[in-house]
Amino acid sequence: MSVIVTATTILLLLIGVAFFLAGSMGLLRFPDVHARLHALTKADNLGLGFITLALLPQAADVWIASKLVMIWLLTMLAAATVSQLIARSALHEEDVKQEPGP
Amino acid sequence: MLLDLAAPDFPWIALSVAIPLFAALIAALSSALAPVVAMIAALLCLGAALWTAVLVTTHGAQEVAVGAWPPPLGIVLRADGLAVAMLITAGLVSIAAFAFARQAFSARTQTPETRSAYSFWPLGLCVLAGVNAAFVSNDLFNLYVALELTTIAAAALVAMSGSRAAFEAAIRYLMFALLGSLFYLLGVVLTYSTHGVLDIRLLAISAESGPSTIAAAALMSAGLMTKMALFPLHAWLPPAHSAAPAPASALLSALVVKPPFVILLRIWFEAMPELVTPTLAQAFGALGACGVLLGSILAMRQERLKLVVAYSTVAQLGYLVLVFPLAGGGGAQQPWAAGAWTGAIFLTLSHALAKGAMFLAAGAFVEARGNDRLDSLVGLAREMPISCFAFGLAAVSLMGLPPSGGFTGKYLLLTSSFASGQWWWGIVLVVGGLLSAVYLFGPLSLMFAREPALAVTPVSRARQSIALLLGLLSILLGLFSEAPYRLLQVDRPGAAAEGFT
Amino acid sequence: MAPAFSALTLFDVVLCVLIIGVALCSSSVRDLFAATVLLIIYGVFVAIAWVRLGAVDVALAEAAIGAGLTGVLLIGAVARLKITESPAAAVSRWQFAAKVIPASLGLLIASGLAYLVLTVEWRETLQAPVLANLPDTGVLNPVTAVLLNYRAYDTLLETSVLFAALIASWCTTHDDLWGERAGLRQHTRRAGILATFGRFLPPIGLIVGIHIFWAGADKWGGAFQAGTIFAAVWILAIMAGVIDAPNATGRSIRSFAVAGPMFFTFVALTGVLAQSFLIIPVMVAKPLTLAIEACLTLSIAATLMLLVLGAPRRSA
Amino acid sequence: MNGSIPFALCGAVLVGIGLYGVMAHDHLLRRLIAFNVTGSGVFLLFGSLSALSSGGATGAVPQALIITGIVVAVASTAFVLALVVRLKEEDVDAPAPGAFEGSSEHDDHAP
Repeated sequence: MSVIVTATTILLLLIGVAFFLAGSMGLLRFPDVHARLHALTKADNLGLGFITLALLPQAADVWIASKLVMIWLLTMLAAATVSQLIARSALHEEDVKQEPGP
Repeated sequence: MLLDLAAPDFPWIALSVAIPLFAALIAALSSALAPVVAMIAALLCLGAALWTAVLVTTHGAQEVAVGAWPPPLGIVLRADGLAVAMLITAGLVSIAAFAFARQAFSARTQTPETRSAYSFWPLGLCVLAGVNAAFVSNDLFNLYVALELTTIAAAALVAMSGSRAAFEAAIRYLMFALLGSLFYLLGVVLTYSTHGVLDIRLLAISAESGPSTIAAAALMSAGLMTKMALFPLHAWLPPAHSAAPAPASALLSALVVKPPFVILLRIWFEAMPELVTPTLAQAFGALGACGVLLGSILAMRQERLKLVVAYSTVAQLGYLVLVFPLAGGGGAQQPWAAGAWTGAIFLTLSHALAKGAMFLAAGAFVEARGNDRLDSLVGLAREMPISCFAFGLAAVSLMGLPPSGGFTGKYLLLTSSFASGQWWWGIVLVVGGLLSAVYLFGPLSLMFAREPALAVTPVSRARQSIALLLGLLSILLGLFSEAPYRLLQVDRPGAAAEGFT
Repeated sequence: MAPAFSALTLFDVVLCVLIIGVALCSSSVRDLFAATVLLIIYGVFVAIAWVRLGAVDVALAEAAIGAGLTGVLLIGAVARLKITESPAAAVSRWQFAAKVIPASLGLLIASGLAYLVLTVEWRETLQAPVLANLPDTGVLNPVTAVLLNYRAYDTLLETSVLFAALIASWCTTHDDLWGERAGLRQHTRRAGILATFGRFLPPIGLIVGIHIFWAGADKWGGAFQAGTIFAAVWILAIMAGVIDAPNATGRSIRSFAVAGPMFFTFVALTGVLAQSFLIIPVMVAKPLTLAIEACLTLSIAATLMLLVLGAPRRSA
Repeated sequence: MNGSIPFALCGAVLVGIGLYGVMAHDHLLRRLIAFNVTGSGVFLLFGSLSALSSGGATGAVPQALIITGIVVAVASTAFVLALVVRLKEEDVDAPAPGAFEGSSEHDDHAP
């Protein structure tokens, strides 16, 4: 039983880490802010989701498990808001840059 | 439960920290009450300190275990002769500074409330609380927090005038002070990790001198030397102390640079006397001598009075560390070593009083003439005799002329330097005295010149006499040196009499 | 005991290398904004190191204050200075010395400390008395016991340092702006994403903060960590336009900032009734400690919020 | 090997890096960043030495002292930043070349 649980955890962790890795690669390689944001938020939310899932079977009780889920939800909310703000400020900056020329 | 104020174990020394702290908080709430509250707090501090002096001379050193937890778990506040003498000085100088500041920083005369009238009082009271906390605390980490409280409030006082130069001086001061704090903190960390205690007295018992103890002592000393502006780490002091408004300058130059020196004394003479080698003591002395000479020479070349006075602080602080070679040598200088230790503290006290007087007098000159350029002091003695006389009295003490407190201090140091065969430190003392006569004679001769004074905005006699009182006190310290001398002997560390071994 | 070299040790070593690497990058990268962001990442890594050292209270403090708050303060300053690049260093003949002397001093101190770490026998003797006297303190978290009982005097002075820093930073206000609202005026669209976030998050933040405050007595957390979270919520609500920024002349904001240290000092002064100072009587230890912590949390939150907003300034 | 030795060594290295930065950088914000790195290096050293000697977790007293230290450090940082921002605003009002680099005219680290 515990072997299966541990194996599940490890598998889910690996998937989560893979998403993080992909997101980080995107952050480094993609050309502009919007593409980078796209890579980052998608991959991070999924990555963190998988890691949360992986940790759920390890949680001692339902209380801790629900706290883990709460953390995931909060992070998603914050990430969504922040990426919105970053995108908007990037758009604004592009506007400013275009006016006086390169 | 009745308060037994007369009981010898009543925690008076804790009050000398708690009262100004509480007053600072009230002053931050209501700027209308602030000047009164500050004055009451400073008077209470002086009263508590004087009463503690009585207790200390009759019953010996006073201790308060905060929260009734004895060390090493808790923090002990301790009043020996040195601490009480510093508390009294802090009380006197802050009363004078607050009295002088009432006019410039009173919320009553300025409606609506202004930035400086609001912030001066909480910051000044935080400085008083911080230095008092540093004088009485016996715990190395607690001293760190007390020093930080003092530093932040002091740096804000430097920036108070709101000029560009003031902000630059404050940033510069903070950069040095924060670096000093890091070194000191690192030393405290090594001390705790080596000995498992932070209490200075317990440390003296448990300290065996391993490499980590030596490193800790070196780091703490480096940090404290930065904070007391000892050569070559003095560059921050003159711009900072001269940029502040006069009452703040008085607090800064008279009080804020003193706790690091007192802690330095406690670390080397009380906690780790066995660490000092003759070479190290001489090296401390050499830094002090460089500070005396460089500070004096730079003071001569200044054209603004407040800068002259500020550079003189660099020079005067240099004398203090001569205590290490003079009191801390081997057995040969034994009978004289205690005199050197007491002499250095006499210099500390008289410098505080004299420098407070000088900066307040300089403040009066600035108000009268609108600037502090030396050439605008011409003939001022006829218009402002009180301030000029105050400046003169303070100068007498700084030069170390009899019968001032500065003379008593220098005399004790000189005696021990020649008696112990270390004549070179005696030469430094004499040359330093001559140089201070030169750089103080400049402004004094201008003030007392026979030429007519330039246009003067009148400054009230009462406010001018504040500086005069401080100047008089620095002279009286020498005339009646018997009682303070006896006070300083209470619980004097053994190393101060027997030398470092 | 654990085996000599376990996977956890590997993790620790990798973590340490990462910490040092990020610190080096933060110190050497040219872009000032990048340096600031790297400092925040550094703070998060250091917080993980604290968890590994079994110091969860410090980890919380480091994450909330060391990484979060310091980072926000620095980013705010970088934004206000509107500079990202370090100015090109002036060429001087001292330039070489100005790098070599600090480098050799840094190297000397780092290697000296490393030598001491490996050779000296270190001592920690206070843990036993801390635990032995814990029942008298009314709390179960030994760190809280040290902060609010054994060494409460340190904490009293520390809150005074925060208070002094607040007045000090108010002291940098332009004279003609004294009495204006703190910081820059916020321009937020009422239905914008930030406003929504600012409405949604504060209740959650308050719950988390109260939890950390309450848990601090018995497990991990305490006034400083909780105060930081409340400050963050407060700032967010101001940024989102939910509430107005306070002004330094306001009576209520001054009372908030002063309440904690004032109550603490008052409690300390009542100790003179027992011929001592800052006594927390055993009978009322728990409620009194909680009351002090509650007031401190409020004041810490207000002070940190005001420090982040900074002095009032003209809109550009 | 004790588990906290890497952290102690890490703290020592951080102190070195930070002190270099505090003394070598011209820009005040960079110095402040370096100041914070040094501070946390000192704390990390402190905590790991305590953990090292007790053979387990960091003791309660060092933890409390470190938390105090962190708060003091952030208070100082906030104040210096307020001063730096204000000084920059003075420059905007009346620009002075090179005035912003805290130590350009005064050589305050190489005596």
